[in-house]
Amino acid sequence: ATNVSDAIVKLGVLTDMSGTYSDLSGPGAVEATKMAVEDFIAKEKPDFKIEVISADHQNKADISANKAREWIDTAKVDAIVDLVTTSTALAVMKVANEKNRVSLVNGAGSTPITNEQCNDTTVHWAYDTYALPVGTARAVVKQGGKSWYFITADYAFGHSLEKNTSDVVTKSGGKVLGSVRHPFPGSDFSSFLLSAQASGAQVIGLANAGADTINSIKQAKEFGITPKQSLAGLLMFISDVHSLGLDATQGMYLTTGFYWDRNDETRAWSKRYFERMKRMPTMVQAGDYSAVYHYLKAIKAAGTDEAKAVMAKMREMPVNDFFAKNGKVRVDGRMVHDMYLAQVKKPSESKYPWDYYHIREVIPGDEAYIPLSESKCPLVKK
Amino acid sequence: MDIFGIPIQALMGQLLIGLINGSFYAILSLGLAIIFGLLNIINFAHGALYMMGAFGAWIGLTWLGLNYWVALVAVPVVVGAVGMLIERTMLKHLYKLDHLYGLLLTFGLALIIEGLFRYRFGISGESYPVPELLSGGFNLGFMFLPKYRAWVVAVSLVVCFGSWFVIERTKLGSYLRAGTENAQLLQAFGINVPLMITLTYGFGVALAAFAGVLAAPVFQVNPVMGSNLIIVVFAVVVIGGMGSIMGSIVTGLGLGLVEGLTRVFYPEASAVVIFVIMGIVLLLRPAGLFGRER
Amino acid sequence: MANASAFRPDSEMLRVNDLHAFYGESHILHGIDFQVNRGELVTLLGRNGAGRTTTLKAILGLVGRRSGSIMINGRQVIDLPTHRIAHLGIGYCPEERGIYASLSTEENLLLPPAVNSAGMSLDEIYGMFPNLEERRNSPGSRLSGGEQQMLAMARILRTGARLLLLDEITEGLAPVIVQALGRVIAQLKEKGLTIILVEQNFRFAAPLADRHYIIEHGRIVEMVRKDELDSKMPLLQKLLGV
Amino acid sequence: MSTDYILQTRDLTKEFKGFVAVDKVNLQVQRGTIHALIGPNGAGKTTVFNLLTKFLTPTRGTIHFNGVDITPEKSAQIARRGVVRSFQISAVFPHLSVLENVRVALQRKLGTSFHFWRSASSLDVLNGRAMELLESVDLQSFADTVTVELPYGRKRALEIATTLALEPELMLLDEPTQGMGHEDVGRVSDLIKRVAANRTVLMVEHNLGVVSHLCDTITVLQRGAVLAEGPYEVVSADPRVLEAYMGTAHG
Amino acid sequence: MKGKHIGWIVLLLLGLIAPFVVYPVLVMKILCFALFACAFNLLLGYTGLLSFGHAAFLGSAGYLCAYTVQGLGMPPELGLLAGTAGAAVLGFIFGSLAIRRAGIYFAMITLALAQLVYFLALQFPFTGGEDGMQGIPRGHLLGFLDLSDTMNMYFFVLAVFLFGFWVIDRAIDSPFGQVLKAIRENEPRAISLGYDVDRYKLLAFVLSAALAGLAGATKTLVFQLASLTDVHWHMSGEVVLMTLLGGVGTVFGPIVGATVLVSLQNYGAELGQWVTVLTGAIFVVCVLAFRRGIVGEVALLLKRSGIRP
Ligand SMILES: Nc1ncnc2c1ncn2[C@@H]1O[C@H](COP(=O)(O)OP(=O)(O)OP(=O)(O)O)[C@@H](O)[C@H]1O
Ligand SMILES: Nc1ncnc2c1ncn2[C@@H]1O[C@H](COP(=O)(O)OP(=O)(O)OP(=O)(O)O)[C@@H](O)[C@H]1O
Ligand SMILES: [Mg+2]
Ligand SMILES: [Mg+2]
Repeated sequence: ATNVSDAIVKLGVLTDMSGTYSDLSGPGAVEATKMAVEDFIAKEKPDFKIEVISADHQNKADISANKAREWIDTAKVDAIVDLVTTSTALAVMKVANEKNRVSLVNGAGSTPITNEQCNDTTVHWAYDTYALPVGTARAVVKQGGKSWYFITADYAFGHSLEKNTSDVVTKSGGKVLGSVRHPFPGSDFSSFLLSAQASGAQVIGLANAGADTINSIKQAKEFGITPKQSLAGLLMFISDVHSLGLDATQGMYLTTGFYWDRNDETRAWSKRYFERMKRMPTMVQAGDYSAVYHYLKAIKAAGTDEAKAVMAKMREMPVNDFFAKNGKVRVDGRMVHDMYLAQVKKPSESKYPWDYYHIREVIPGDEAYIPLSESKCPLVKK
Repeated sequence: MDIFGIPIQALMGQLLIGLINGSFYAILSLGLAIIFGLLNIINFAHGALYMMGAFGAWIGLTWLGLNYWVALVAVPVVVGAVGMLIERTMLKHLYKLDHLYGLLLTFGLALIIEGLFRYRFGISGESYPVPELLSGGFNLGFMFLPKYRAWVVAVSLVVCFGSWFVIERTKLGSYLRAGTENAQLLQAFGINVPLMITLTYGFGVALAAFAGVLAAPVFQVNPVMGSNLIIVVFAVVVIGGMGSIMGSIVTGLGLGLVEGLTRVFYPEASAVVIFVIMGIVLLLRPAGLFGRER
Repeated sequence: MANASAFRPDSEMLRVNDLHAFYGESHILHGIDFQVNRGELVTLLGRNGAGRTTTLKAILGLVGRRSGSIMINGRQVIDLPTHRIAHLGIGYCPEERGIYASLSTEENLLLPPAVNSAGMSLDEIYGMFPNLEERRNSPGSRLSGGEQQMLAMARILRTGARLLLLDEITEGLAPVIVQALGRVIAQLKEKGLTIILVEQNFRFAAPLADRHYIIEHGRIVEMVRKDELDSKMPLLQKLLGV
Repeated sequence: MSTDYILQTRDLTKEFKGFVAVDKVNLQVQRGTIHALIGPNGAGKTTVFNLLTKFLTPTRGTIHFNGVDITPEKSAQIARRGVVRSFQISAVFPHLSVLENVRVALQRKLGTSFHFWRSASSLDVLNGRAMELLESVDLQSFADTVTVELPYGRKRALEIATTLALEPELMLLDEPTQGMGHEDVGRVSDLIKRVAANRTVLMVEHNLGVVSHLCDTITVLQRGAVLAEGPYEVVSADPRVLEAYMGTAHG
Repeated sequence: MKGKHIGWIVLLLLGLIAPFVVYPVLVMKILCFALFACAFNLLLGYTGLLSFGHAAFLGSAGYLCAYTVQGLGMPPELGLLAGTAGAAVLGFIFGSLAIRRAGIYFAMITLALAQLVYFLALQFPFTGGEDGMQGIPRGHLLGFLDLSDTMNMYFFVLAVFLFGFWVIDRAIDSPFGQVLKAIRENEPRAISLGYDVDRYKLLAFVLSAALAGLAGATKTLVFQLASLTDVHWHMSGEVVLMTLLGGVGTVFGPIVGATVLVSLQNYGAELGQWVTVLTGAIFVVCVLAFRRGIVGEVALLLKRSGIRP
C-alpha cells in the first residue's frame, strides 16, 4: 500500500470566493478541483482517500497565510490549490514550503512565483504574466500593429505586464510610444483612453485586469477609439469577454492557456464543467483540474504524499490531458505547455453560447515561458 | 499651443471628461448630503443603492424588456421605495444616537446588498447598451464626445440644481433644514417630521439609483461598482461641507475637473488627489468649502 | 382680534387627567390633573426639576412615553402624533428656545405653519420686538441669549395658535423686555387666547394669571386662584420659597 | 496712588461681518470688588466675556490683567493666569462625580496631568481640598453623586466650587442665577458674596435684585458701548438706563 | 474596580489556555487585532475622537518592522520598536494636523492622511507594491528565544498584548485619563480650567497610534508578511466595527469585538461568498438590538440584575 499520511490526501482550495477574481477562479476552481478528484478516484482507484476543503481568502495575504497554516497544522492538508492574486500566493507558498507541503498555483499570474521567489514545493500551472502578453504582443506586431501605447494599472502586476510586453514589442520590431498609469481600481478610463488616442498608436495595450480591463474596453468603444485603434488585452479571461459581450470585444487579440472549444477533448470536459457551473471554464479553472489530477497521479506513482517525493514525480511525468499535451513541470516549478493566441469573434460569427474565439496560433511552450537560461530562480543551476 | 507639454486640445478633452465624471460625483454626493443633512446619517449604503440602480436598469431591460427611458423613471422610484422601507424599519431607531451607529448600520446593509447581488450576478457583472437615441457622438474637433456622456452632464446638472432650488429656496427647504437641527420642535409646530424624513431618505436614495441608471451604459454593471466609488463621494461631500447642498454639487463638479487634470499631469495620483484636497480644505476651512462653521 | 362667539369663559380648552410621563426609565410625572378654560391664563409653578417643562412636553407628546388622558377642545389627543396635536391650535415656546441655527432670524420667524388666519403679521411682530427686525437676516445661532428668547416667543404669535404653552419666557431677558412681554401677554389674553405659563419669575406671573398650579415631584400639590393669592401667600412661600 | 485695577480694557472692539457687537469698551475693574456688567439683550455682555477669555479674538483694542497685556494669549493661558469664567449655560462635567468635577480643576497644579502611567489614585491627595471646596458651596453630601443627577441650582453651585478650585484672582460669572428658583437665587448670591471676600468678581446678571445686593460697581452696556457706570444707586437713577434697560415699573 | 480585576484574571487565563484549544496562530491574530482595537478605543471611547485613518499606523508599523528585520537584518525586538516608534511619529504628524478639528471633520482628515500613507506604501520601492513584503524572518527574541516555534511566538505575542493593554488600561485610569474624560465631557469648560486641550488630545493620539503600531509590527512577525491590506481604509473601518461591536468606551469591549470579527473572517472563510452577507447581517443586528456593544450590553444586564460589575 502507499505510504500516504492517514491514508488521506487532503486538498485545500484557497481562493477568492466573492471578490474581484471570483469569476475567473472562485467557486469554479473549487468545482474543478472536485471534478479532478472524482475523476481520479473513478479512473485510478487509489488506495487512499481524497478530501477537498475550500476557503475564501478575500484577497488578503494575512488571511490566506493564516488559513494555510491552520489547514496544514490542524486539518492535515497536503496541497493548497488555486491561490488567486499574487500576494496571497506568495504568502502561502512560503508557509507551505516551510511546512513541506505542495502549492498548486493557478489563479495568480506573476512571474516571481517561479522566478525570484520560487521554491521546490510550488508548481505554477495555467499561465503567467510573461506568457500572456508576450504571445499577444508578438502576434499583434506580426499582424502589423507596430506602434503601441499602454494603459497600465499602477501596481506591480501592471508594471510587469507592461515591461514584458514592451520588451517583446521592441524586439519584434515594433515601437512603444508611451504609457499612462492609472490607479487601481479605477472606473472611468476615458481620460486615459484619450491620452492613448492622442498618442496615435495603432495598438493600445491594456496592462490591467478584471473590471479595469472590462471598463477600458467598454469605454474605448463608447469614445469611438475602437475600431480605429485596436486594443490588446494583456491579461484577459473568457469570463471578461463573456461579461462584455462580443460587440465590445470583437477583433481583440489575447493569449490564453486554454479554450474550451478548441478540440473534442476540451469540449467534452468543458461541457461536463458547464453542467455543474452553468458557465464555461476559464483557463484557471481548467488548470486547477489539470494540476490537481497530475498531483494525485504523482502521489500514486510515488507511493507517498511527502511533498519532495511528489514534486519529483510531478517533474518526472509529462502532463497529458485535455489541458496540456506533453506539458512538463520544470525545476523552477513552471508547468510548460502550449499557449494559444485567440482573436475574439464578431457577433455574427458566433454560432452558439460561449462561441467566442478563433484560435489563430499555437505558441509552443518553450517560446511562451521565460527560458530557464534567463531564470532568476535559485533552484536553477547554471 | 501647449501647456506644460500637453496640447491645449487634449487638455480641453480631459477637462470635459472631468466634468462628466464630476456630474456623477455631484449627483451622488447630493444624495448623500441631503441624507446627512436631514437624518444625520452617513449613508454608507449609498454606493450599494447606486449599484442597485444600475442593476435595476439591466434587469428591467433583460428580464422585463423595459427600455432605458422607462428605467430612468421607474428604477429610482422602486429603489427609493426600498430606501423608504429601510428608513421605516431600521434607520428610524437611530436618530438620537451618534452618527457612528447609522454608519455601522448602513455599512452592514451595503455588505448585505452587495453580497446578494454578487451571489446572483457574479463579480464580472453585465453590460448595458447605450440607448439607441444617444449612441454615437459629436466630433468637437479636439475630441469625440459620445452623445450619451453629453446627456449625462446635462441631465445631472438639471437634477442637481433642481434639487438645490427646492431645498434652499422654498419653504419645504426651510423645513428640511430645521428638521436637521431639532426635529422634535419642528414637529411640535405641526409638521409631520417622520413622514418628511422618510420621503427625504427615499429621495436621496432615488438620486443614487438615478445615478446608477445613468451609469449603466457607461460602466460595467457589477456588484462592487458602488463600493469603489463611495469613499470618493464621501470625500466630495466633506470637502463641500457636510450637509451643504450647493457645496456637494459644486464640489462634485469641481473635483471631477481636478481629477481630470491630475490624470493628465500625474495620473498615478489621480485617486489620491481628492484626499489631498480634502485634507487641505479641512485644515483651512474646517466646515468644508460651503459648510457653515458652528 | 377676539372672536366673541368663541369666547366662552368656562368652556374647557384643556383637561389633563392622571398624566404620567417617562424619559427612558425615569418616571417623571406621577399623575398630573388640571384643566384650563378657554381664555384663561394659568401658570405652572414649582421648583427646579419639579416637572413643569415635562408637563408641557407631555401635552405635545414630546416625552419618551406617557399615559393618562389629555383632552383638547373635548378631543382625546393622547394617542395622536405630535404634529397632529399641534394642528389643533397649539403654540409652543420651549425652555431652551429652539432657535434654528441654520435659518436666519426671519426664516425662523416664518417657519411654523399658520394654524389659522388670526395670527399676527410680520410688521406687528417687528413692532413688538425691534431687535429682531434689526437682526432679521443674521443666522439664528448668532443672536444673543435674549434675542433668541424674543424670537422664540414671536415665532408662535405668527401662527395664530389659540392655546399657548410658554416655558420660562422671561428667562435671561432685560427688565424692559420682561415688562414688554408682560404687556404682550396681557394683550393676548385680551384677545381670548388660552395660555399656560411656566415661570420662575413669580412677580411677572402673579398679576397676569387667573390661577396657579403648583407642581412638586411630578404631581399637582396645590391650586391657587388669583383672589386667594394673599391668603395663600405663606403656603406659596413654603412650597416655592418666593 | 491711582486706584488698583486688576483688569483694564482699552477700546475693546469686536465686529462680526460689519456688525459691531462690542464697541470701544474701556472697562476698569477694581481689585477686590464685585463688578456687574448689565445691559439689554444683545448689548454685547457675553461677547465681552468671550473676548476677555479669548474664546473670541478682539477686532481691536487691548486687555490688561494685573498690568500685563494679555491680549495675544490663548484661553488656557489666561485661565492659568487666574482669570476664570463660568458660562451662561451651565458648565459641568456631567458624567463625572461631583467630587471629581472639583478634582479635575485641582489636579492641574500637581503637574502630573500628562502622566498616563500613573494611577488615578495618586489624585486622592486632593480629596481633602476638594471636600473643603464642596463644603463651601454646601455640596459635601453630594460628593459621590454623578453630576447629571444634580438639580440645576446645585449644578451652578458646583460650577462655582470648580472655579474656586483654581483660586482665581478674577472670576467672570455669566448670569449665575439664570433659570434658578428663588431659593437657589438666594443661595447662589450669598455664595458669590462669600467667595468674593478675597478676590475680584465680574458678573453679567439680569436679576437686578442680585445686582443691587451684591455689586459695588455697575457698568451698563448698550449696543456694544458703555452707557453708564457707577454704583447701583447712581446707575439706577440714570434716565437713559431706565429707558434702555430697567424700564419704568421697576422698584 | 473589582469587576475589572476579575476581567484581568479571566483575560490572563484565557490567554494561557487559548492556544491549546484554538489554533494558536489564529489566537495570535486575534491578540494583534485586539490590541489594535483597544488602542483605537483609547481615542474613540475615552477621548471622543473618531479616527478613520488608524490603518495607517497598523500598516506602516508593519512595513517598518518588516524592513528592519528583513532589510536591515535586525532582531525582532528592534523591529517592534522601529514599528512602534514609526507609528508614534506618524501619529504625531497626523495628530498635529487633525486635532484642531472635531467630529466628522476630524475623522475625514485622518482618512485623508491615511490615504496618502496608502499611496506611499504602494509607490515606495521597498514595500513590494501589492505583492507586499513576504517571508519576514521571525528571528530570535533577545538573541536566544526562537520565535519560529509557534508556542514561543504565541507567548511572546501574549506578553506584548498584555503590556499594550496594561498601558491603555492604566492611561484610562490615570491623572491624564481624568483630564481626557473632562475634555470629552465638556471641552470649553476644560479650557476655562486652564487645560491646553489640544496637547492632551495629541498625547492621546500619539499613544493610540504607537500602540496600534505595536499591534501592526507584532502582526508582521506573526504572519511574516506586511501587505497593503493593513494600510487600506477598509482596515480603518474594520477597527471601528470591532470597537463598536464590543462596546465603545468599555475596557474589554474591543477585545471581544476583535475576537468576534477575526473569528468570523476566519471561520466564515469556509462559508465562501456568504461571509460578507453574514458580516453585514451581524452589524445590522448589533446596531438594532445591542447598541452598547457586546460588553456594554452584558454590563447593563449585570447592572439591572443587581450585580455590580
Ligand atoms: N430628557 C430627559 N431625560 C431624563 N430626565 C429628564 C429629561 N428632561 C428632564 N428630566 C428630568 O425630569 C425632571 C423634571 O424636569 P423638568 O424639566 O420638567 O423640570 P422643570 O420643573 O421644568 O424645572 P426647570 O426649572 O429645571 O426647568 C428633572 O428631574 C429632570 O432631571
Ligand atoms: N458669533 C457672532 N456672529 C455674529 N453676531 C454675533 C455673534 N455673537 C454675538 N453676536 C451678536 O452680537 C450681539 C451681542 O451678543 P451678546 O451675546 O454678547 O449679547 P448679551 O449682551 O450677552 O445679550 P443677552 O443678555 O441676551 O445674553 C448680539 O446682537 C448678537 O446677535
Ligand atoms: Mg423647565
Ligand atoms: Mg449673554
